[in-house]
Amino acid sequence: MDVVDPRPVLAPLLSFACAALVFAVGESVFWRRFWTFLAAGAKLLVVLSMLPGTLAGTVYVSHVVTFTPGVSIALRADAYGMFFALVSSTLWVLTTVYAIGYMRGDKDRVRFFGFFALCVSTTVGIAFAENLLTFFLFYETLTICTYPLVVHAETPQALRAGRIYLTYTLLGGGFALIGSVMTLDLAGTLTLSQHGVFAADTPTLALAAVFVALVLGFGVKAAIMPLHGWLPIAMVAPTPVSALLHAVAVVKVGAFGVTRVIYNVFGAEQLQTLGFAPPLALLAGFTILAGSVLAIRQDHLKRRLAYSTISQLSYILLGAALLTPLGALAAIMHVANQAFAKITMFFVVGAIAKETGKTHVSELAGIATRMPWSMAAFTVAALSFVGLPLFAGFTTKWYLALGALQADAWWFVVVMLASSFLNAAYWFPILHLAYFRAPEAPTDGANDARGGAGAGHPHRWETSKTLLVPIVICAAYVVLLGVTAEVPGMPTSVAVVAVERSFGLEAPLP
Amino acid sequence: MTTLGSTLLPWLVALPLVGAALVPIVARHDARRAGGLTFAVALATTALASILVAQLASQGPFSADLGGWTAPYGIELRFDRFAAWTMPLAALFAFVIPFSWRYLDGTLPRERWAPFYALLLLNLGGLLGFSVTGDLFNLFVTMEVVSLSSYALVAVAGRGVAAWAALKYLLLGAVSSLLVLFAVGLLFALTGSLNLADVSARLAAAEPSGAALLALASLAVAFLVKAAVFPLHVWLPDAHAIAPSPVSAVLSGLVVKVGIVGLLRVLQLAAGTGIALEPLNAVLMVLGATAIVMGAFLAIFQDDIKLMLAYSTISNIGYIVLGIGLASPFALIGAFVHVFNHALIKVTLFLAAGAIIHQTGYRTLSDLHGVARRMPQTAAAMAIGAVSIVGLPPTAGFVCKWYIALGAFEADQGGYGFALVFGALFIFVYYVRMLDAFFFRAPVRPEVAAAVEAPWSMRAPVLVLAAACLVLGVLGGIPIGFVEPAVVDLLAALGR
Amino acid sequence: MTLFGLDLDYVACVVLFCVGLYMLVAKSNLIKKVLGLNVMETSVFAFIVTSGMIDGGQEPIVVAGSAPPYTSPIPHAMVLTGIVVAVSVTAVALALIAQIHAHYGTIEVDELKELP
Amino acid sequence: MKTFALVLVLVVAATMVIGIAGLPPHGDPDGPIHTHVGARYLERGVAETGVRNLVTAVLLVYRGFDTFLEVVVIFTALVAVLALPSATRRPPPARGESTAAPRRGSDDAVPVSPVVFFVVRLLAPFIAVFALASLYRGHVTPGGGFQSAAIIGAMMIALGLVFGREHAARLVPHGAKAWLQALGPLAFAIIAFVGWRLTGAFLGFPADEAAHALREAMVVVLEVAIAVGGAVILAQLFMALDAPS
Repeated sequence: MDVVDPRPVLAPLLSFACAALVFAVGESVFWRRFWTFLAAGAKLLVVLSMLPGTLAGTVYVSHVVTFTPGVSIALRADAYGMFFALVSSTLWVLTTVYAIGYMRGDKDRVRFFGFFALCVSTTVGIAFAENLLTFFLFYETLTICTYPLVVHAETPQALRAGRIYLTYTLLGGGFALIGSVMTLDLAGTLTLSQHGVFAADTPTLALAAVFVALVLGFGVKAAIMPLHGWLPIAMVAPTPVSALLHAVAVVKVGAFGVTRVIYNVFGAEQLQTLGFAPPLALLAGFTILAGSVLAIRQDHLKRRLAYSTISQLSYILLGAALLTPLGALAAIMHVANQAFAKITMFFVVGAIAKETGKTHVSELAGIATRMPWSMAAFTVAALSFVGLPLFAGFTTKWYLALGALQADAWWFVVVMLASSFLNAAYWFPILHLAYFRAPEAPTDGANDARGGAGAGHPHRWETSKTLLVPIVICAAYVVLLGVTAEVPGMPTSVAVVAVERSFGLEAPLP
Repeated sequence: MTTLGSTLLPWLVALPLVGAALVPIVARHDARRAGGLTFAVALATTALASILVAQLASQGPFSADLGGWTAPYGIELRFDRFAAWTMPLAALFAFVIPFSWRYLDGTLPRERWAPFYALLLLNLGGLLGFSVTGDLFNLFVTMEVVSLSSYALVAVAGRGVAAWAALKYLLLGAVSSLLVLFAVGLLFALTGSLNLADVSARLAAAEPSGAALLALASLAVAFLVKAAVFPLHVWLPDAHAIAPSPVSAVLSGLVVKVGIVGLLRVLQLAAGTGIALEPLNAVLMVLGATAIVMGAFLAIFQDDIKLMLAYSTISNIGYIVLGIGLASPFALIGAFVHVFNHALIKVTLFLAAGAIIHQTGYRTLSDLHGVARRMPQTAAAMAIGAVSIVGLPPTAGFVCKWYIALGAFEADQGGYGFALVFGALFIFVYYVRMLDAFFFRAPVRPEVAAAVEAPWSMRAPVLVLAAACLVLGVLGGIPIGFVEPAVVDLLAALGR
Repeated sequence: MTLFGLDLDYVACVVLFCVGLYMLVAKSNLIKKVLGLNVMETSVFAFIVTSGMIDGGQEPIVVAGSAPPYTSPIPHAMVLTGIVVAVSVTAVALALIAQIHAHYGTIEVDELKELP
Repeated sequence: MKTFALVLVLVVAATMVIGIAGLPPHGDPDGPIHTHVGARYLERGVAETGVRNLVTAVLLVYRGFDTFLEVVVIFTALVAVLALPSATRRPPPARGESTAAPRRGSDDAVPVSPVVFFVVRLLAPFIAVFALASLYRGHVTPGGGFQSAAIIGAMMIALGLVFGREHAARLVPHGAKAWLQALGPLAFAIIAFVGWRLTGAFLGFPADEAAHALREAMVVVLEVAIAVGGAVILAQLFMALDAPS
């Protein structure tokens, strides 16, 4: 049931207004924080206010402008979009708190917070995009708005990373554009619909071209191998950026886009007939394993996290490509599960770097005695990734395995198990170092020098509260998502609604 | 049947021309008055054009019979939906002129201010006349007003190099003008009429002849030269880069569009004559795609920001020509909207570049490192323009790219869609270098490190235009809605 | 007068046009290029005036003693305008050449190209 | 370059000849030129415009807007030349050339032969009278505003060459120069406005017989403005091209 309502527009608009205000009054620290928090809070409230309606099956729609018939900008808060928007709005609030602490004393903070707000608003715009054009519009805007954040440090490496990032994502954007254009040409509409937009008699070859173009386009941001090259390099960005954008917003947008293509452009049924999904599932399976293997070999913490992200993102793609209700459910839930767990890790890694200047795995010996709370949170996230029951990651793997069995693809279960072991292989050494090894005696202060200005508080307990509070909250969420998977009213129920209403599959859970 | 629209239409053309004649008179004693008068005239022209567009929206196309002689016995001015572009055209002049006020300080000696402003107004008047005229010979004369003032404007501020660039422009431009005159002569000999609609109808009634074909071909070649379509672009880069920045903005944003409006006239002439347009369209598609790629490619090697913008004009004209060649509804809509959107974006870019050059004295990227620290607003406008010219959302440039790409697939020419989308990305390589240099690098030149933001009379136009680039990205439906019926009519007339 | 079905008066115009075009393209001297342009312009004017001729006609001035047929007045009006345009273009071209000469000391394209 | 030029010329020539073969033969009284718009001008021109020279009628009345733009074009040329930097900075003297080469202009000795001097002085008044006659008789004989503008302009240029620029410049009163050079466009604007008030059409001329004198006056104003404005512009163009800064 569609209801015309201004709220889907209001949500991104709030962050846009916030960005504008930050650019305008940014030199004043107070006002910058004031507007940012006001907008973040207001947006979360707006999104939450739509939640009851979504659970009851209502879809809020607002049309912004129509260019020509069939080509318009419109926003539509369906269940899947709501799920994504909820995750990103919640994390905006947390990341903002963290970023204020992390960026203290850094340069160009106006630019940083301004573009940060812009990125978040475009993420919500993507979540609520009613059609491919709107999706693409926000998708490319996100690319551009992320660029100043990636090159924030203005070092040669940062500039190089920025260029590589742009090259990958803009080329991807080009394919997405071509795909959208072909979709409009073939289907006569761009509106994402429950059962796909193409008529049954559309030529298969043309559909294959559309599928390849769109998956290539959105797959770049979802970092499917071999399109993942930009992600580890982009880790030069400040940690809050890596956390929110390269663990959550940007990369999730890619995965979100691919799911939209699978279920709302093509539709499960048609894709089942066409048989395009299995190759994508295979690619995703490969990425899961290869990403994990590569992650083991990284000593730089953020790069290890990046490869882990690459691997984890393909869970979403795999779940979606299975074309079964449980697989889809796993895909949706993993959007949240991975987000909270990965952001916890990034926060902790950032806090460690800020406090001690340590950026490499090999330097982490005994860090748990220095920062026990942070490392506890890190442990929670790591366990979630490994897939222990009671943690968020377990639910994904559980449903994904069930989904794979529904699709008679038992060997994906094997992939999942292997991935769990690989995850253990690269997270547990960190935990081992942190908890069971004595800290190395400071030899020559080299570590402090590497930390730069941030390494200035050697004797403070843990880290500043603005860093610690978001860490703890995120870790708590990871547990919460894990233990409440089947409690009605929790995120899972939104995901169930999304599978039913947004994807047009039968209800995955009784 | 004299309506408000048809009464005011001739004055739209006459107003800036008469204003130009008055400028040297008013500025006899104080050169600064020239700028004020010119601005007032441009504003009045914009207002007049707005009234006409409003009339058009409420009553549909109208025409004015000059001297009261009904067409084809007199000259007819016609205000249809394509002509609605005269409104933004005049408005862009109203932005360029206040920008010039302070820009001319130190660029031109005072005794040459009045001729400079007069030339700008003549250019405006010529462009307006060219856009609204419904008469072939009048088309030629208005085109000459535009061309002549453009040649001079190129050479206004420089000495040898500028004159040489202007002369190259003049020689090629004069030949293309001559081709237009020759074609007008041919068509007159064939039909005995000079009125566009009448000539078209009479051509349609007669047997298709080689002479008509030659006339249309001459017109097409002439307008392709005027539009600087690759490989007929040789005159453009130097002329547009060497001219003073406000002039570059006018030339690159508006004057090259003479060629495009001219091509539109060729299509209107050919409509219904039974002359097969497929060869022309095929040529236009190839030329357009080549221009997109080559313009972008050549831009990459430029260190001079204005030269780079000049090459990007070649690339963008390629979009428009490709759109016209594809001749499918969406492609034509995209092409014609891009006529305006490209003007807006390019004026923004050249004015922003002009402000930067004026404030720092440097014009190459390697000298301009870190300029955004000292001139953040101008640099931000430049960034918005850069994103827009590449056609990334949510800017004005995207809307056109989207429609032309759509048109390519609609016309079953998907390959051109690829050329369009990725050719545009090609040029972004360069713009990224520019943004890096401006925003993320430390200044290397003391003048840049000590630069200050441009005065408000220069900054305000730049900022407003940059904002317009963003607004038109979201509200792109307005120009599209305006052009769509006209495109449908044109295609119907062409028998598609 | 026709030859092989071609109107020789028109052909003469084409020849003149091509002579001018050759001067414009092949000559290195800028003044000669402008002269070439003028020759081309003249050829087009001649073509237009020719097209307005009528066999046995006289000038279109209706006074006592004149009688039809008259040549068409429109081509004459067009050419008059065309001449003024041509003069204007030539004036601007010469002014530019004077600039070039003042600055470089040469008006030969070959030499201008060798200059930095 | 020469080969390229030849090939280009041949291609252009071939194309044009093929195209021209498709034209109706000229001189044919039944050709489209003589049966369509032109025929009407010949039939009703005198009655509708009151001008016997139909070229003038077409120029000023039927297609007055073109002529308006025409005077704008030549005004543009003047403004264009005035806008350019002065070209008088001479190049460094070439090898072997004497630096004392005589320069034209009144500040230097004018190496003009007495014969030329005398002839120009003698002819100037006659030229002026001829120009006036061409203007005055323009509606019944070949001639008119542009023609007399060219004649007066040529006379002023000749005088300038012989007497030096200062003398010639005195022919145009300095204070009125700005007005005179804009005379063409301004006169057209005024007449267009008057015509608009009288007939409702831009550049309209009253058609009824009663307004005959008014119509005549309007044509005369335009012709005089074209002649004077054109002459001033031509003379100024010449002087600007060779002006010492």
